[in-house]
Amino acid sequence: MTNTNPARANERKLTIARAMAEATAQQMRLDPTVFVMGEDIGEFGGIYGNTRGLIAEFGAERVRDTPISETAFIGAAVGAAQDGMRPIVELMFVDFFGVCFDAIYNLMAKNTYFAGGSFRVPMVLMTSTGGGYSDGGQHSQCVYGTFAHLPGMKVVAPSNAYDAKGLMTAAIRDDNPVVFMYHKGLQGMGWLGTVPGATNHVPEESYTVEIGKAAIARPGKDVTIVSLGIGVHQALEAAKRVAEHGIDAEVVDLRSLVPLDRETIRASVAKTGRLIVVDEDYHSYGVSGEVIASVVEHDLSVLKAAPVRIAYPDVPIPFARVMEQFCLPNADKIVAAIETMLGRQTVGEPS
Amino acid sequence: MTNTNPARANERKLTIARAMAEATAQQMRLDPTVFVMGEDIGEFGGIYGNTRGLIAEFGAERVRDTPISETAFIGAAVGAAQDGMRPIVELMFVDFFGVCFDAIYNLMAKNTYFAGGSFRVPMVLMTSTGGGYSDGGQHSQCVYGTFAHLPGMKVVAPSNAYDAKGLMTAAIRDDNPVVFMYHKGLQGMGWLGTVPGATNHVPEESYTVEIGKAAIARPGKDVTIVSLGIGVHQALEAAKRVAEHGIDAEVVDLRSLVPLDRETIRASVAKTGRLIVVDEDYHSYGVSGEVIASVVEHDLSVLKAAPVRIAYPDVPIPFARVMEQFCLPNADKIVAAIETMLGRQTVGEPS
Amino acid sequence: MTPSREQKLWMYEKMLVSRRFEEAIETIYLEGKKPVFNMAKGPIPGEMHLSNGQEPCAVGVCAHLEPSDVVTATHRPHHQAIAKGIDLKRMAAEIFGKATGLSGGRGGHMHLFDPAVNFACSGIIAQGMGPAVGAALSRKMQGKPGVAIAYIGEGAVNQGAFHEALNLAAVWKLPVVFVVEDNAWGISVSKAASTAVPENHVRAEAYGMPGHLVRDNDPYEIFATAGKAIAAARNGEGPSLIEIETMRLAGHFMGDAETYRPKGEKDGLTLRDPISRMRARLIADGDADEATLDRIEEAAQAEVDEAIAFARNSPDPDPADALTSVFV
Amino acid sequence: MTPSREQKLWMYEKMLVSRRFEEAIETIYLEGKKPVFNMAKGPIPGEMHLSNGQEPCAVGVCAHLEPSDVVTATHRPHHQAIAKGIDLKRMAAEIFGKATGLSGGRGGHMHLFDPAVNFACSGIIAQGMGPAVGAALSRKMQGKPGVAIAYIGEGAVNQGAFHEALNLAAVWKLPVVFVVEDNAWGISVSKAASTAVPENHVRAEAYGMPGHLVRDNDPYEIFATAGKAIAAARNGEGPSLIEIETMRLAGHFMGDAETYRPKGEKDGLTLRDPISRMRARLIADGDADEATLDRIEEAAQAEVDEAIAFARNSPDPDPADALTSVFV
Ligand SMILES: Cc1ncc(C[n+]2csc(CCOP(=O)(O)OP(=O)(O)O)c2C)c(N)n1
Ligand SMILES: Cc1ncc(C[n+]2csc(CCOP(=O)(O)OP(=O)(O)O)c2C)c(N)n1
Ligand SMILES: [Mg+2]
Ligand SMILES: [Mg+2]
Repeated sequence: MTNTNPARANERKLTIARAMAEATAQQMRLDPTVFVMGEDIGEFGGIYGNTRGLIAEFGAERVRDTPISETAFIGAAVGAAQDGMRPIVELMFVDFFGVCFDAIYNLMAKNTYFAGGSFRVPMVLMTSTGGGYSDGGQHSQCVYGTFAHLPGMKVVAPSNAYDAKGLMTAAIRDDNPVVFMYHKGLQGMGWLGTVPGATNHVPEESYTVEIGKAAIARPGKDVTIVSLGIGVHQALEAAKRVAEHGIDAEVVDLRSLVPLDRETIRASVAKTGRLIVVDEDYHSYGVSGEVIASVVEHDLSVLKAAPVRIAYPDVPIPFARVMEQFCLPNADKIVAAIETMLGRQTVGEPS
Repeated sequence: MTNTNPARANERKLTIARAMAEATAQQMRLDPTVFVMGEDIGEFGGIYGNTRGLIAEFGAERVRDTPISETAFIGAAVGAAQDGMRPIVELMFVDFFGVCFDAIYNLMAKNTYFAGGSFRVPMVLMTSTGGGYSDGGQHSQCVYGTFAHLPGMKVVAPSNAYDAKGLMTAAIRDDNPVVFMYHKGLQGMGWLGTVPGATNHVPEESYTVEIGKAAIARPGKDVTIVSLGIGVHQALEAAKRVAEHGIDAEVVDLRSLVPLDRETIRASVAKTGRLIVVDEDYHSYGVSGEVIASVVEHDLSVLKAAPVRIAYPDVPIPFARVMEQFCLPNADKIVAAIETMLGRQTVGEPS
Repeated sequence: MTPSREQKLWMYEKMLVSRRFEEAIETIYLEGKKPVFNMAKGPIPGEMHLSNGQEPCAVGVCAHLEPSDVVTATHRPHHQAIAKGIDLKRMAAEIFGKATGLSGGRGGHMHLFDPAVNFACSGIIAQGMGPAVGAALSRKMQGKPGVAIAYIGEGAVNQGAFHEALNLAAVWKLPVVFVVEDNAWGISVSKAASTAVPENHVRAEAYGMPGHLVRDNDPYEIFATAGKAIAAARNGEGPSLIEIETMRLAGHFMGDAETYRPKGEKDGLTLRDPISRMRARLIADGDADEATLDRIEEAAQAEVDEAIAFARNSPDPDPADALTSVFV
Repeated sequence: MTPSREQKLWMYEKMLVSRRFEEAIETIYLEGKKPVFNMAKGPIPGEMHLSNGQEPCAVGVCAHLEPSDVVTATHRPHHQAIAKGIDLKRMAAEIFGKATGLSGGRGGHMHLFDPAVNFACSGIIAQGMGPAVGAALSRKMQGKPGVAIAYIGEGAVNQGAFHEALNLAAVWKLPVVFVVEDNAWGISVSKAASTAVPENHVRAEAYGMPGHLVRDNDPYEIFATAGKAIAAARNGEGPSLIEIETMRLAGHFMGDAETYRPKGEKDGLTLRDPISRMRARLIADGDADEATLDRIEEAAQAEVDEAIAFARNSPDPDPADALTSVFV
């Protein structure tokens, strides 16, 4: 069953962390080949809470704490997947991908192709992304573009718990490797704070959200804001603010980077004629460039104004709060971009 | 001294491999802190010939064969660079970056920033790129976009020996880490075949080519073809072919991906009104998207037609010759794109 | 544990198939690459790593394996693939890049995959270590029988993946055996120049697992040692490391002039070619007479000829099929 | 090799500075994080890894070092930085993210860099291994004196970088000493659950280098063992590995509730707090009287207070300076 988030009177709100754990538990109950591996995902329940409760229900055989050996255990997940299991493996912070990327991009992502489809690699690599809480330059990155650039792995990045559960269920059931990138600022961990909109209604029963379909998080007609993960919430906030001044922004939540739903993006921009891309990943050679190019190579004539990107500048992520916040995308920057693009100005703000 | 390639009556032609070795030897003579490390770079002279002759002149202390431990020896290069040396380190095939990318993108590229500039990391990471000779999916990639996306390292990719020597000299003298990506199909190794245009006049004396400046490889007024490395030669070939039919293509050789010379690209497109990007790296989230976005975000009005990219499709690289050649960019594809874009057609070719 | 006469003849036959196969590949590889050697040309383009000399490592270990057991092999995989029982025709076709190849030409000689015999390999050194551990984990978790073998070169042992995988396998006590083929060279770099210990089997102690050394490329000793290690793995006693002193009779890849090798080294090796040594030994031990061995030779050659003919006569893939099989 | 009285007092003093510093940081870290703990808030946001209990590992080793020697430290670096002689005021300011910090606030507590004392660290476990080997190589090639020390946790030992770096250092016989701080935990995963051998010092044999174990967090034993290893390195005898049994008195990071730790484990540890033990021992051995130690305590506290005040009173960086120092 593929679903879109229904508005419900009687809401059952979950955090993304709990939604991920629920999807995992449901699939583990259904399918004995599903298991979880990673650092501190057992007793600890995952640094970002997404495996909480699993070890109590499924035991340490199926919820395995690993040594700090990412190359070995991600490689092992590939070997297990090829042998009939469906591993879910965690890379604690995406920033750590450098120690194990061969096992990811060159092994997990390619073996199916190298084998001409005769081997399948049904696994989920889940990993936390994002900054904003001053964790420094090796614990705050998104590197969405890095994962999305290299062929053979699907890449999803939910902005809310409903999508997180549905995408996680879809990812576990997918016969291909799926990288599940969850943003720390949306997880709903008390100790990190959370964006309220990320914690939303999640049905108890199992459902999937199709991998490769973007969502219109807010319909509008004047400008399209394309984003993913936490950027969707910043875009929604900006849309709300400019709405007070008569600007009607459409917000596209990509949800998946691979496959990329170019049709939805193009249709939205064809309607609004304006495009802003918001991306917490580095500016150059990443998501923002790809989205813009995907629109203009298809049809240049739809655009009424030059597209704009609001992305992380091409610098390592600084620790100091004032510096980091200066670099991060936020609603203010989006509002300013919309104002400039539409040649209007929010009442009461300086030019 | 910064130079641009002079046309000379009395040409001293070198392959890129020899040009790289010559630049390295010259800097090693001048500066005792320069040394070379990598797999098979000693007696063997580098799989792609770029360290040939060095061990004979400088000995095994300064031209060090390493164990197959990329994480350790690239990390060691960073430590040595911070301690006053200027290492040149080789990653034999760029495809292997996955086993050691932490030492590259998270250490080499960031320590200067993390140290607020108080440590410098003057090192060159040289690595071979590219396919076309059926070396399979783990020995044929470019991954330009992957390196260019992550901040803190300069990235260069020469298309000819003159630039290779000048960029190598500049890279060795640079106080920042520089990734030097050389395309195997241009190296001038007999056993690989080579694109003839890559082997060109190289002055004996030392000179630099500025990192971050693109070159106009061929001036033209009807369409801009932006490329790098081997793609430049394909673009030049295509330009020659369409010239016979009255189309005047300008070819921009990026030479550097970081810094990216957006001014030169924009000026060219402002002149021609049309943009084709040719890139042997994967299509999505890479170089081609970045170049297109850089143009349109700056000024949408310069384009008379939707920009086009000719890049490697988003699939792992197949071994079989017919499949690989089907995927690779080439002059035919560029000619076809030009024809379509300009609404004209080369005489005698089918539509 | 000594091999039975039948096992010896099986080992000899598989060694021969591997050798004959590579001799055929060697010849065909050079077609179209003369007078100027250009890797991109000919019926078999790309890199070519021959395993001539290393056949004992393949057969001595694989003699103990079922099709359901798992092998992850290296960039030099032909002997290992053949001993594991891979479909030789489809393997040959893959090496030729044909539509009938194991993966329809997508892989090539460093990427041979055959699910029927649970065989995989890779072009990145030590990349098979993690997957072998994972396959062993899968068997343990599913309660299915089976061991996993990870082959690795002595040069690759210095790669981080080796360390991580051995530790993980030992911590989880998994049915996996790590087999180091020590041919003394990693391309042009000698073991002495790259490895801090003279022998790699001692590294097993760092993981609390048994480490074994087999000297002199001896197929029977390999058989005996592998037999013990594999039996232990099947019995739930956990992983082991086996180091085998073997030899690289050819260059690292075809086209390698090997100027870095000390003069005379290869002459010595050729005298100890494991194929002729085994033949002599079978006769000396009374395990077979010349006629029997000639028949095995003929059968091996016929099998190879058939595979090569199959590959030659197979069609190229549809170029556009390059875009398929990325996702299943 | 036993420390002189002066060395003992130096060690005690540095241990105290480290402890007092972290106590101050601990308090300030929680400012703005109550009643709801939110890592993003307060004067010191982000993760905070305290080294309480591990001070002997820092001082016993660094007592042998000059400013020109190199240390690469871990994600838990305060004690190591202080023992190496880092500028405490600028270190404090860096941890507060101030303009006067070692890197003007770009690094934070996991990225402390001070070229004056050749100190670096990182947030990726085992990332300092390669750089320490490289610094040692640099000294050897330049003919300049100096050793490099790479600190690493017992959990990080299972990372590939450890293996590669030890092998490389041994092959090239470089003046580097690898120091494993075994606090028994890698976040919530115990050494027993992650490491195939009970003690990591035995892994030195895999690289033909000496491996030493110091039990019970004993500063004098650490001093003695490090002294030998560092002297050997300085004498051109190559690298060594030292494993130290130490203890993590706090959670992995601040905010860690440590529910995974067995009941009572921490009570036992607190009784063996190295600071109070060393104080008692100095007095018992007649190396110092109460008054002397009180004076040291006061001096340590004063140094810490001054550093914290400096950090507090320093200005925030200009936000736009985030864009500088990428390239020099
Ligand atoms: C990570 C990685 N680094 C380097 C290479 C290039 N390379 C291929 S084979 C080889 C030598 C391997 O030596 P060894 O492990 O002894 O195997 P052998 O070739 O001798 O069979 C090297 C360096 C690679 N494929 N992967
Ligand atoms: C490559 C990598 N993997 C995982 C982490 C997350 N991490 C940070 S500290 C830590 C535990 C390290 O344990 P240990 O080495 O024993 O050091 P300790 O924290 O006990 O000082 C982990 C898993 C990391 N920083 N880098
Ligand atoms: Mg070898
Ligand atoms: Mg620890």
